[in-house]
Amino acid sequence: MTSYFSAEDTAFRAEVRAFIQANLPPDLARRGRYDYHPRREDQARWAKILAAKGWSVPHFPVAYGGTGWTGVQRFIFEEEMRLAYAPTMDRIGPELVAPVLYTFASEEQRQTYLPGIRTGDTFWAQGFSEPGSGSDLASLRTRAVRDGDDYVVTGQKTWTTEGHHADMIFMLVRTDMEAKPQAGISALMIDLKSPGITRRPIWTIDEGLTVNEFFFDEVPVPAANLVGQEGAGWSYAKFLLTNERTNSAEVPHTKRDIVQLRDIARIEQKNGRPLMEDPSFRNRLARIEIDTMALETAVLRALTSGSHDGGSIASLVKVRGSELRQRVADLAVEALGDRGLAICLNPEGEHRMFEDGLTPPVPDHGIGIAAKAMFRRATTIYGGANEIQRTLIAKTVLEL
Amino acid sequence: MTSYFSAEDTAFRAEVRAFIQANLPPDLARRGRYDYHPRREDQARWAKILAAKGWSVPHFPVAYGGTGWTGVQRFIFEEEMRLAYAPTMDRIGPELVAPVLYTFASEEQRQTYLPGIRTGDTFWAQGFSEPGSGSDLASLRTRAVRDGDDYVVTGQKTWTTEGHHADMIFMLVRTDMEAKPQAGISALMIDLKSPGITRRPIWTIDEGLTVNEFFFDEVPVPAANLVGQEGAGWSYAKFLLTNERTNSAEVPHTKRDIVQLRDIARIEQKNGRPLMEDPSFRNRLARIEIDTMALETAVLRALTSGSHDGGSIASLVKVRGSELRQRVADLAVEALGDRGLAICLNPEGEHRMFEDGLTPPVPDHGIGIAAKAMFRRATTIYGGANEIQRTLIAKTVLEL
Amino acid sequence: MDFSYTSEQDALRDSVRRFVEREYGWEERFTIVRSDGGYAPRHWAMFAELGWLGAGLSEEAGGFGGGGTENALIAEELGRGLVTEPFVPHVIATQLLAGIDGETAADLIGPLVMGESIIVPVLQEAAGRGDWRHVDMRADGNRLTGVKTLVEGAGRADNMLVSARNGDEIGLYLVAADAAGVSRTDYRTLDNHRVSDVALDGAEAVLLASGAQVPGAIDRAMEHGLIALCGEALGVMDAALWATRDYLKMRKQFGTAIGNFQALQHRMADMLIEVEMTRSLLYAAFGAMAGDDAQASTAAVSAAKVQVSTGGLQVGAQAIQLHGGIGVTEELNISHHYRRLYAIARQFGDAELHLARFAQARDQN
Amino acid sequence: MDFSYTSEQDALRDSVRRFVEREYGWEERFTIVRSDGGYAPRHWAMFAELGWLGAGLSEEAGGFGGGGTENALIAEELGRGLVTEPFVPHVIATQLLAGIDGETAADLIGPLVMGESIIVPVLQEAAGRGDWRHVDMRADGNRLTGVKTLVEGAGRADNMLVSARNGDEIGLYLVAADAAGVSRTDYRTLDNHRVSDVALDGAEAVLLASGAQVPGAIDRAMEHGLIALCGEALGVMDAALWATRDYLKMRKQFGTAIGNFQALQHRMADMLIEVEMTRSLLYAAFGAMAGDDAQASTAAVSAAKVQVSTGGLQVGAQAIQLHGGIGVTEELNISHHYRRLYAIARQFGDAELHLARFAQARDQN
Repeated sequence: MTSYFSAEDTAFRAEVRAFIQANLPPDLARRGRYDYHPRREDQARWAKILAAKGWSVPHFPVAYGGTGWTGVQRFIFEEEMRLAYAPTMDRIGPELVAPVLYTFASEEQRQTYLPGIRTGDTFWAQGFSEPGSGSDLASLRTRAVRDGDDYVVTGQKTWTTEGHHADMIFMLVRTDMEAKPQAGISALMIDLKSPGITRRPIWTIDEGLTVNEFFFDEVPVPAANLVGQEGAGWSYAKFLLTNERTNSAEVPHTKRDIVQLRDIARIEQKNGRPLMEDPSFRNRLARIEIDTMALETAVLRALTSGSHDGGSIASLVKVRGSELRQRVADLAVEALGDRGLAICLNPEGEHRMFEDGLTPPVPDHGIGIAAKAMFRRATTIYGGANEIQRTLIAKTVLEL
Repeated sequence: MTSYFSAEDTAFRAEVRAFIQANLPPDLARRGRYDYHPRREDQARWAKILAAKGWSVPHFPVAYGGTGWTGVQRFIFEEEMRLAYAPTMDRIGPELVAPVLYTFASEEQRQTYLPGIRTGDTFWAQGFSEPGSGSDLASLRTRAVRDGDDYVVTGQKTWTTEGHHADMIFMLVRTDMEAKPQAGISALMIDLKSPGITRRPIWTIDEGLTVNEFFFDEVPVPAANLVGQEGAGWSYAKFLLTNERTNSAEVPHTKRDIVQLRDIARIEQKNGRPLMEDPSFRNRLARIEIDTMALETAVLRALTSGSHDGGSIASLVKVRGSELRQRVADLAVEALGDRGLAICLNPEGEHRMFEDGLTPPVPDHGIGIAAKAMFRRATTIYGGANEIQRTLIAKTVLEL
Repeated sequence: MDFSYTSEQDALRDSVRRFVEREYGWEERFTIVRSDGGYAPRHWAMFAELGWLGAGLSEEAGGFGGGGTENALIAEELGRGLVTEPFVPHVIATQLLAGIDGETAADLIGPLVMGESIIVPVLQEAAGRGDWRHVDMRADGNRLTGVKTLVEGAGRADNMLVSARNGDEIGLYLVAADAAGVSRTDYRTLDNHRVSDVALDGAEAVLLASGAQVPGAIDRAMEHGLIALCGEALGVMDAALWATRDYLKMRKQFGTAIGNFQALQHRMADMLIEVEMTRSLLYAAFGAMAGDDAQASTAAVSAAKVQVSTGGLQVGAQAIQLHGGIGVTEELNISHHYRRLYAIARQFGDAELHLARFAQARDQN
Repeated sequence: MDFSYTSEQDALRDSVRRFVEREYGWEERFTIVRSDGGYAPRHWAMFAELGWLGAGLSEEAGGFGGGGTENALIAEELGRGLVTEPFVPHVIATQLLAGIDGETAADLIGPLVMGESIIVPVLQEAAGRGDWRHVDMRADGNRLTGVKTLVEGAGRADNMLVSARNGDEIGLYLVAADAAGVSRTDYRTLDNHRVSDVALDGAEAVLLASGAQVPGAIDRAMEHGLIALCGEALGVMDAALWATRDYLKMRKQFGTAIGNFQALQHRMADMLIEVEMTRSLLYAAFGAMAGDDAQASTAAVSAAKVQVSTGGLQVGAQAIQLHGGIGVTEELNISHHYRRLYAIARQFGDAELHLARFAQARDQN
């Protein structure tokens, strides 16, 4: 073990950076800077640009549009995207649903659904959680009853991330009420324009819209939309959730947050000097940078060592990564001083709970910072709460 | 609620301070400054001086030598003792065993044993823990078999605090092997000079002697030494342990540690200035002082509100108090800089594991500091580990 | 030593608690904070009528004879309901007027206590980052120029109490809210409080106090405000703690109430400890403020604020974490508890500022 | 990118591990640390024979071609056994000699690598509080006067590498251990390492290097020492973690293995995270040291030291806590793990010093 990034890696980074510089529309980068509730239209536009280059879904198998990059290359690609303030892309379709489809779905289903994800034409939601069944998925109650060529779906899903952008939803439903809790669960793909579906936005602590509640009232779903085997939905969900955890370290995003924070700290003043020179601030920033460096290396270790410890390292980096996302956001609020407390949403952002008509005296570099810090409370909850991850670490790695 | 200490309290404090100033022998105060493994002879000498004044066991019922002071007065008394570097007195006899005796023992037993505790003539140990049965006392196995006028005791006790100083031991033994685990336990007083008892010192992380292991091999104990009812030992133990927790906040001791730490920080230098002026050190010291102020007020609240929340507040202050004792000791090590790492025991102290013949270049104010910091790891373990206390808080106060 | 409340104080607490329980259900509060000004002016009139606006002010100053304890106790109960009425600024304004010499100041207090007039303290500037002792606002004769930040309640104030610098001296000035040269930028903080930046451009002012007394008077008034703020935080923390406790007993996962999980029980125990330590430091501050040692009082108030700034965030964040997803929604008070505690943690100086202030006072003690 | 060890590195690790397992049982180690010098000189000869003393030194400098990775790996395995041989000082001394120009320096390395001679670095002074860049030792021509602290291995050294100040310049000097004017005060640190204060009173010295190169050379050598020290810490942390895991599976209370208690499981998970983050930062430092960006290397080394200083204490303290009473006894390695981690946390600068050093390097990067 002697080196870190290879010469090939460095060349690859340069290629990616050049492409983004040449092709990222300035208005997307401007909105990307606020990093907050991206518009579907921005995500779709950028996906099309990337798709034209063949880069919109790097992790897909090559046959379905992937790039064949190594894990490290994908990491570099993601890092350059973040540093350039490209739109944060939809994750549900490409990163969560698509892997289930290209791993477990029929070839016909793959041909039907993967292209739309690749080009940014189709947005997906995932319908796992239900009221009363959060981390404990086995207790879900939404049921799908077979009726001829259809399943008829009735029930309720909640915490549906970006459901307001979605065309399709990948659902866990109970198809067998008699079987043991986990065995009776199947996976269905449902068109959200189907009759009998209503949506309720769930406004969150940041005054923004990320999650939704969906109500299904005898929604007919073609049986052809069953993914894989009836009753095997539980195993697909576990597969998907492991992917979610691995990505949730969010190192490139946190590194970009740090760049932004350093910019803020060079502008803001404390005791008549740049905040960046304040020893206490420096110490806390340094500690975040060090912890991010550690996390990055842990992720890169996982990406290069193959998947033998993918599951366990996933929990580990999820815990640490989600906590770091909170810390960096909180330190940005602090850096802003009095202005850190003002709620000031991205003027070009979407879906705000409430238009108060007020214009807070917040500088450009402070827009969205307070709201982001508030919403980051969710990072230690979603994707399997950190308590669940710690138990997983204890059971699987420590074998307690 | 308007005031803190009353005028009466202040007058009482002055009286105590004057008495200590006039009566504390200088050699005791000198050794007390190092606060570490006090000699039995020092404790006994000071107990006699206090006993002559009637102050050696303030918390006892007046009939048995107590002072009738309020809880706040006892707190003030303890604080003045610490600030004057009076020897840290033996706790086992006066504070743990004696209350059980004057609450549950027969009048004859009280008359036999309480005077020796009051005058410092008799030192006690307590024999609760056994190998394999620490916090889980109900599983203890040392047994006492009735044989005529005697019990015959066989088994093993461990973590016996200051057992090397003790004349008598207050023991939990199993007198009924058939009964449910808690119901078969009784409390015996055993003379440690009885045949069949051997002691093994357990050297600890500080290279000092605090705890011991005792082996009992068919030790005859007069049946008259049974305390209270046979089979009721469990309830006496619970009573005793609650007292232990309440005292374990150790606020007067921590306040004195802070005084000592401030002295160190005024002498030691960092970057050519007194450490006391270093902002980072100041912040950490201030935080410890604030937490101590909070703890002190919590203890005083408990002492004045009567016993209605005594049990629950005991766990709460035990957790916080034990953590503070560690933090203040660690900060003292840090204050000493390079000298903080040298093991340097009190040259007048007792019972060291090992004489290395070396004289570390540690200034007077650094003697014992490193060893103390090491031993303080035990504060969050003894007296019911903090994990046990947190569970107790959750169950009893939060009713979870 | 006596840590119990007097029967008058108990009655006062009951009165505030009943009011809050009646008027600050989730829906009612939502309506208020989403209203134009973000307040309920009718409630302020009620506060006056019930005597709360003078409860923490000495009789000599025109109040009803209480002090910091009464203010903190009122604020604690307001905190339970996340009430947005600017009670803490009112405490600062009245204490500040009471703390300086002069007839004008004394005359201004009566209408404030009766709720007939509103004066807000305008002391803080962006460059101070929460430290009210940083004053760049410039006084040129009786004309003030400069910008103050995070002024609560400015939108309905009749007058403002402004600190300004005249050479090396800090003076305290009265400025009419509608005076020429006064402009306001109104906005919301993340906890849905309405605040303003107040820019003065040669605005006409009346000098209320000057000289060496002013910084001390401002410090004392701010300490009263801080203790009320800490009381409010205690109310929010306590509400979050027990709401979380109730949720853990009710919410089931993996076939059992999640309150049975040991890791969550221990987390709750730590939250309880933070709440109790906050309460203890508040009591310690009451005691110190009742004494006549200014340094002890400074130390105790800053100690309480340090604890509120760290313990409040911890309790607020853990309350969300233990609730899971529902904790980050608008729809439950849990997220609002956190938002308020997050703002309080930084308001009038964060933990770092008050650690330094505590240490300084402690050195002189 | 490659995070796997080479087969040579794996073989080296196995060799050290086997040695430690064989020679450092609890009893054997106890005998060694209680012996007069606190070391086992026969082991040092073995280190030389097995090639460990040159494994982390380039071939040009007279070593066997490795670098920081090899040193850290050896130290990690030594850490598992709490080996007290002064390997880290040896790393600093050899790297320092390799890092300066001059034939004398080059000539000195050979015997060190062969274990035939011992030279210890004598760089640190009490006023520096762990910062080796603080040098008050005075050079007056070739005579040195001053006091150095916490010198490990001085008791058996033939020569000492001493930093001293000549006006504004720092020079590096060679002083014979038995030279006139050299006096030693030997003592133990709390982790049972033997150290000395070395007082020089006009002691005769040979100037090995002077001028601008010296501070940089010392920094680079100290970074090698720091990385070896961090490797050692990782070994101690890992040993403490897994020993605690085994204890939790074995120890029963309340009728069940205490490893089944959720609160303890979560504590263990946090300890594991600290261990893995330490390992990751060590790998990051290997990568940075192999590159040619001195600032990146400085930042990565200080990053690892910060993590070791905080994570090491956390893992060590929790290992004790989870063991309960037995954890604070002399009789189990758990208390010794903590003691070593406690010393390492402060050795060559504590977390605060290295946070500042990291931030400074980061600013220039």
